[in-house]
Amino acid sequence: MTALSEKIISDVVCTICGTGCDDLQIRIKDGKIIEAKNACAVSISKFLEQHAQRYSSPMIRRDGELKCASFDEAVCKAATILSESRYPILLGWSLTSAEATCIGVELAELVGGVVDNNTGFCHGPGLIGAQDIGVSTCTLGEVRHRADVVVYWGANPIHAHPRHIARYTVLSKGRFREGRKERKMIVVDVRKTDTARMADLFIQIEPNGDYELLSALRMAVKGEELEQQVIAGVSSERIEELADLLVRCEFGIIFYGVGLTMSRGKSRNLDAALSLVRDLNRSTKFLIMPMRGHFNVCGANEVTSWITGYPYAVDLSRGYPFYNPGETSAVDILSRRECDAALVVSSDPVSHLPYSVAKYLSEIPLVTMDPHVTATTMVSDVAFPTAIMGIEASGSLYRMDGVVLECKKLLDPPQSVKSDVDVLRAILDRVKSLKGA
Amino acid sequence: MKEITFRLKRPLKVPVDASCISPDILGDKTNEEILSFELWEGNRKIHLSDIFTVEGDAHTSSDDLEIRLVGDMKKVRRIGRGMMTGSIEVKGDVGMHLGEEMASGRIIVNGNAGSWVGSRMKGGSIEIHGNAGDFVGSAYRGSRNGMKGGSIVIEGNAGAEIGCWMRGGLVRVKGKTGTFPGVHMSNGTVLVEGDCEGRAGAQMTGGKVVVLGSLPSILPSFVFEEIRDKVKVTEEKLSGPFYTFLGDVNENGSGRLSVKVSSNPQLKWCESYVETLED
Amino acid sequence: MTLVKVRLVSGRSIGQGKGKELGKFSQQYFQSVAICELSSDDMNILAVPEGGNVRVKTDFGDVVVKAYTSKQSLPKGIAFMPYGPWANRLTDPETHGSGMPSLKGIEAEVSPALKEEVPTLETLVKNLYSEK
Amino acid sequence: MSELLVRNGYVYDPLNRINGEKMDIAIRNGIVVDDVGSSAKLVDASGMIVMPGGVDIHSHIAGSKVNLARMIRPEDHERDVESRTSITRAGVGRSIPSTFTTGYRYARMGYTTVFEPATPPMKTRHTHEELNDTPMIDKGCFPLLGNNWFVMDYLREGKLEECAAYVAWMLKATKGYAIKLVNPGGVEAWGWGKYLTGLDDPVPRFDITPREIVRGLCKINTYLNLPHPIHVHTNDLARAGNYETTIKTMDCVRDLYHGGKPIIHITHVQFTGRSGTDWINVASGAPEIADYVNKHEHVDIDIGQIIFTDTTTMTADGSFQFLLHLISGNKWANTDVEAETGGGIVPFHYKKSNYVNCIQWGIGLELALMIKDPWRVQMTTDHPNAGPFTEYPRIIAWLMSREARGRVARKLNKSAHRRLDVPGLDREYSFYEIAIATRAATAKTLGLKQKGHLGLGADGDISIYAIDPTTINPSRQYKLVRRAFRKAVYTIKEGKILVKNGEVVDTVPGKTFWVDPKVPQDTYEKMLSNLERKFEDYYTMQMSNYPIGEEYLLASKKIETVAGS
Repeated sequence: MTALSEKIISDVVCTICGTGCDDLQIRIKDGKIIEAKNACAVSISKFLEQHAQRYSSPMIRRDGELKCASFDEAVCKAATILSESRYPILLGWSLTSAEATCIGVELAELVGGVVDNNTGFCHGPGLIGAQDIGVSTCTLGEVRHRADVVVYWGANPIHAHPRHIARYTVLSKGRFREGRKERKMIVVDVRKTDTARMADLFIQIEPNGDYELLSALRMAVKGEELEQQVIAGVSSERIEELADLLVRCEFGIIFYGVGLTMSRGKSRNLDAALSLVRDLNRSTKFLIMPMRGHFNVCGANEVTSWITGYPYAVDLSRGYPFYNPGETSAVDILSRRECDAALVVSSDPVSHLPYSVAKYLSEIPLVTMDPHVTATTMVSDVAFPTAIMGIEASGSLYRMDGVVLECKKLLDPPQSVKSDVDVLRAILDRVKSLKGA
Repeated sequence: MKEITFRLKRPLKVPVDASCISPDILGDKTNEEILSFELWEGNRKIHLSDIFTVEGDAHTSSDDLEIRLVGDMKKVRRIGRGMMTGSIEVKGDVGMHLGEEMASGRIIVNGNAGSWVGSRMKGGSIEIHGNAGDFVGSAYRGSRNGMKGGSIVIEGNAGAEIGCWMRGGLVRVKGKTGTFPGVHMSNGTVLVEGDCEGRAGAQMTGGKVVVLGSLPSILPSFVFEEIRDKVKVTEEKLSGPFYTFLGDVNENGSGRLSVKVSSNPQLKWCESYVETLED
Repeated sequence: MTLVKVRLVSGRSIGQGKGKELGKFSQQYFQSVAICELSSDDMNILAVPEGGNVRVKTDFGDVVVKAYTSKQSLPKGIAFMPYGPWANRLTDPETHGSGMPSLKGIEAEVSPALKEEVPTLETLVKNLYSEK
Repeated sequence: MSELLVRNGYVYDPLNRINGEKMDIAIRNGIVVDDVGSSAKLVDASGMIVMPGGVDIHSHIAGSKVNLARMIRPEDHERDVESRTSITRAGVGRSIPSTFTTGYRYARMGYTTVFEPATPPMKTRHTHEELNDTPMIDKGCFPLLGNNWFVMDYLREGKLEECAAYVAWMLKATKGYAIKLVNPGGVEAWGWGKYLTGLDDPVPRFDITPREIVRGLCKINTYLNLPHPIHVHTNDLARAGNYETTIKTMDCVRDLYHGGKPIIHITHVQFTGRSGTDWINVASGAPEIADYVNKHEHVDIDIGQIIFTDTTTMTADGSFQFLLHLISGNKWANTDVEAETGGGIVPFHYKKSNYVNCIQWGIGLELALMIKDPWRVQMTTDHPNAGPFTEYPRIIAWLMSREARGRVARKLNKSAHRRLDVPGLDREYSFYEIAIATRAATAKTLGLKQKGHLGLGADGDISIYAIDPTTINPSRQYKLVRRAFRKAVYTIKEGKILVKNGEVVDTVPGKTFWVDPKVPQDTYEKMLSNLERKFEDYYTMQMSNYPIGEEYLLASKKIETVAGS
């Protein structure tokens, strides 16, 4: 390759959110990405600025400070921490490849730990809901081709999934739908978000009122009269109007965001939403899909399920898989201060979890793997710099509808930086030899 | 009646699975045999003797055995699992899944209990002289077999989703409860004597939820039935008056939710429906 | 002292998303995440200028951030903070047995704190997490 | 060079017409050979049955639908777990076992080859990721093509050769093995929440009928010389009286048959073998179907036998699954896939007290007992739809023993018992016929030349069961039979001992079979330019990201065919 080489790679898969855009055109010059066509604003930041706040050497904490160490030393230290632990937790897996998660689950088996992904604090409630009710869902192209009613509930795709609306829903053109004019867009949110401004119908709901609104909506869909005039800040007339739209559509879908999964009721909000959608299928075609945030959190669920039977929060401490969110989920284990070591892969729980939980994580032996310096890597005992999945490492990801996409490697990672797969395999092999000894 | 006392020797950090602590399993065993029982502490197999000392004598039939546990056992899970006879008394806090799938016998806790007390319980009685966590008398994820029989009495408060997918028996909380008592229940009774945070009886198809304290609102999927003077809970007649509702209509349910009138002035709107009925 | 009671909602924003990709310690991340958006009514009551510092306090902690009038039509009594280390000083770890902490609709108080500084992420990490 | 000699077993190898002869089987480097040297590892099979490794033609073990079922059924797994050992991985079992456990459990029963019969092409990368994690067995998957937009467009336009080129592209792109049709046209209708009835309802907005789709793909299958005939889950699975549709589906390709191997495989016929007009008077249509199969050589079937247990139903037939949800009140999942197919999941408990379930039980057995040619009626449970694959030994016992069937029949719902023919059927399978139904016939219809037999050149896949056929009377001692087939004494895969006395002692990853048909270059290019033009209109992914590279399969085994030759 010449020094001034320039190349364009097309059909690149974006590794930001669960939308899974795979039509990016990346221009590389002199080993740097200089353009990302078709990418959204968030994606452009990622592709063009991936060099920001990287570190290149494994680090080990010595005398209270993180200091550079050799890869072997770091692997040895990480393996020791994990195999000595009586109840380690292996957390993250949403911003890495499915292949890495496969190794992660085996590592959890081997060290007798809990393997959990970010699902617990994003869309876990949807999975728990589906375990009670089931779920009527589809791939995103079904929506593009057929949907005449699209509901975004507690989701703000304009900010969180910037190309979702144009690629798959109201602004897209499908085989049986011309585009915006043939689709109704409904938004339910506590704020009039930028997404809500696009809507044909915006329902502003009181914070934490989702369950009540969903119950009322189910009543209205069944044709039952509502005794209460105002429910969750919404008038019964408005609820009936909404129900009427849902029942009379030809093909409808609800996309829900963490606005629904995190508000009071959590999994029961989804229980109600999934039930509503199921009920609607008696009179029309209706589906529902979570707006998965991290680009491969769906993949973490899939991998964990096919190996252990359960999508997240899997406790392998007794040698076999055991699942009980609330008991075996990361936030609960950390807030009860039960685990005695942790491995965090491509995730920043210290920034993203409630303070008391994050604080405990900083108190126990902690191994981290992340391309960037984060609050979590700063408090770790062993930190591995890793290649950025989808830019510097290949691997497969599952977008929000479960369609698998294969990411290409576009660039070499910084010198001596390895992929998640390579680091995890090294740790796994070291643990195997420790256990075998 | 013979007694055996387990005293915790050291503080626990990681979860301990102690489903072997039940009269059915320990009855007729020598203390030596008991101390060599295996249990899980996190990912290590340990013996009962590693964390407990034992006093007394269990060398009797299970029916006659009373197990006493002393210490902070917040991390100890599944005590009394599937027990069919005898009794367990705990001085101190206990962990999750106390009396899971219990069929008969008695468990008393002088302290607090974790979540999933009496999950899938079939019979017998559990008394907690303290608070309990979430999912008292409930099913586990994906299954519909919540508590089927027996009684659980919590003297203090309990958390969310008590009596989840419950099919029979009684859960009685003398203090406050979180949201969703009796969610998806099909039979049996949930009695909340204190305040409830809301959404009582959500998606119930049958059975009874009674709230004596305040309940912020009634779900829109419950229809007002009448004002009743008294409500019967097992043998006891609780005096009201009570607003009674039928639901959950969304599940074509025939469950009954009764809420004490005097604690709930915010539900006065129901009374307009009484007049309509009388017209 | 002036004070407004709000229900605090946390969530994603495009600024938070972009800032995250530029690095958690970047200026952009700090500027787009160490903030609290309020309704114009609540901003008027607090009498702080756009970008003025406020203290947000809940049962679980408190933190100083910059206040802005929301561009997303927040009703009075609702405050919004993007996900991140600042919002997480304030959230409730209780999961009600669901695995999900309580991050939405938390009761909070907002008061002016013009003389106090907004902590950087480094400060938060250094001061608030235990020394290893 | 590794050599193995299985000595002194009673060998059942129907493809080579060996019926319980006492003989040795020699394997060198994984292949059956004439003889091996004196240093070969010896396996003593004296007093035991030796068969080729089991070959399952239809078992839902991997892919997005199976995995969604795992995710939403924690209650299915919790009581059936496998702990990690020094050899095996941890996992869960019952009706939707985790991938590693699936491999181990098949191997313990002496199965060495299993086909996943329904993969949504767009999600097949997922299917292969799971198959890669399913050890012990060779495998493959059938892409769903009966509701595919390109297929329906081409067939409507009468462009058969271009459609064949497209199917060839699809098999290569998905690393698929056979053409699968599920409720042809009907799943597209279900995309709108609508139902089709029979073979001649037009598919909404496509102006084509199920009959035309079945015939078109059948012609293409023959033209491409694919190893397995079209694999069809017929229309109307949700309706009472659907046996007529099953027969009509068989009959609609009769004129396309010109001798040789059957040209259509109808799967899990139990589910589409009901007569009657509603759920109240439902009865067995097995005698009529058996009569048709007995008179026509162009068709073979598998039964999809019901087991009375709690299981998980899952098919690409979304409309049927919704109906089952309405009937049972159980949780329901639906997964439609753009431009291709659909899918649904409902947990279901088959009960002896339930009239319809009992009729279903009877239909499966009646098919197995009334169809005379054992090569054309194969044993499946449509795992996990009619019951988990781990229950196969129970079916083997029912087939081999009238008494075993009678014991169940006596406990059936009374009016179902009265209306079924099963209790009166005398036929009892021999071990030779069991070997046909579970290995030889399935391998033959799959076109796997090196599987299902122990002749020279066959893969050294062998199962050994603790039954002495010279002393046992399976008709009476069916419990012994059942027990023996649950746990193979040995399962040998390509000359390697994987299972000993029912326990896994070694593991292998297993190969993935797929088919690469060659079509004339000009037709292929014409098809490709059409595909490139329309791909982005039909799909939400880029065409270049759709095909799965061969390097993606852990161990790829390509089978090449040439169109028209």
